[in-house]
Amino acid sequence: MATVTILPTPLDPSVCLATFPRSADDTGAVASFCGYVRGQGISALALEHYPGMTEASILRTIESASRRWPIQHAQVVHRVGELLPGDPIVWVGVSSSHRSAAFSACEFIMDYLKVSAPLWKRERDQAGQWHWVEARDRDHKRAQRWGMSEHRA
Amino acid sequence: MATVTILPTPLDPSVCLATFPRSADDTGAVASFCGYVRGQGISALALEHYPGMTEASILRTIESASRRWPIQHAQVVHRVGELLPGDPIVWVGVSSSHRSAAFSACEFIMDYLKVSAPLWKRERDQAGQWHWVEARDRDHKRAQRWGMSEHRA
Amino acid sequence: MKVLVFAQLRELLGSNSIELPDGDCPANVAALRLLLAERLGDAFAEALADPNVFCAVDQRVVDDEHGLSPTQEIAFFPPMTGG
Amino acid sequence: MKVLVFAQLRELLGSNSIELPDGDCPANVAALRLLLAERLGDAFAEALADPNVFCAVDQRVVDDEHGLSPTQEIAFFPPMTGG
Repeated sequence: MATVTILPTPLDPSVCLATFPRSADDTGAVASFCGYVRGQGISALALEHYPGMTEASILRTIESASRRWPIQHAQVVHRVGELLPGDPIVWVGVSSSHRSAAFSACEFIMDYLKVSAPLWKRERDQAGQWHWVEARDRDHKRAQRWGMSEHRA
Repeated sequence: MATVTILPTPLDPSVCLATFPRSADDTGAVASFCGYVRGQGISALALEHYPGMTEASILRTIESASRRWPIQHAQVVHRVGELLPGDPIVWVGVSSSHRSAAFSACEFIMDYLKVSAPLWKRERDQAGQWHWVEARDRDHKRAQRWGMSEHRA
Repeated sequence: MKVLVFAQLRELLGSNSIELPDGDCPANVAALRLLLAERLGDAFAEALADPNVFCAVDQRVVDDEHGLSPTQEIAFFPPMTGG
Repeated sequence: MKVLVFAQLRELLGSNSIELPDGDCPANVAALRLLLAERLGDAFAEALADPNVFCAVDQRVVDDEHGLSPTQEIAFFPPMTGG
């Protein structure tokens, strides 16, 4: 089971976790991740997406994760629009019977989401100027270590 | 910064996450994990600890994680007492500037906690009989892959 | 046919899409890149020539040899920077 | 000196600690295991002889050669099963 939400309004990770579906019978582990805007030198962040493709691309990444690990449910909530330092940008939650599958799938989904989901960031510097964020080579290396063609995820 | 709590009352992971300390300036990532009681064949779980040593042992595990990865804050909350299927047993949260350190440290702390924190589980079967849970070889293998003497963590 | 553009390409173009006459459907993505570069000025042409600019057809990233038909949803965008 | 026991060992003993006269402090953990095995009956002796049973001195796991003094906090327990 997979849920993907592109959210133009504030994201509350604790609500995501509180409402994350679990089975009392066989959910033994929920791994989750939240990414936040860091304020170093920036006064705001703006995120743009490709409506339809962004959701489809993230769903394909979750399906890839499901084929690799026995996960029960995975959920991705990604902000778009304008954000401030300290604001949550993205939340990923994964449940499984056992912790290793939940951890691996959660990290895999984040790594792929960074390089394969159509989302683009601009930062506003302290002087009020907007700059597009360049894609990071480090992120591509992290995605590649999972051994999959990253842009076909 | 590290916080360790042994909790005899219900654990709410969403409250742990909501109150987890962050810096708007440089917290970019919070990885967290919650373990739950699975109901397969069991009607209850009871957890016993060694007051003082359990907390000290988990703190040493967090310190080991801090020496390996640039983490900002780590928090462990572990239940003791009697639990029912679906109840949260343990919550681990780790913050960092970047996601890879947060993920690795969170998984490391869980792996070590499983084998090096003085905590013991009993399960009550459907007939009402209590049985001690045997230590799992799998958990020791997972802890060993971090390349550290597990019981001296 | 309609071509969507995002992020830096959208900003350069001053619009989020380009409308081409239906008769103008190029055979593949490489031909579409050339057609758009010719019509839309140097700055946009240069951005589009960047090998890191992706093309998606029906919401999947494809390579330059991918064949096109007029009813497809086509988009160009720079490397993703989400998460 | 006081020796704490946990989990299965606590259940076998029917108590969470053993009090030894202060003059009885053995030289090391191995000697303490033997002393306790002699005094506390076969079932407990057998459980304590299991090489998987840990000894902690002042809240750190130690090996059988670790030396003891009467003021230390000493505990025996089976493999941990938390998390």
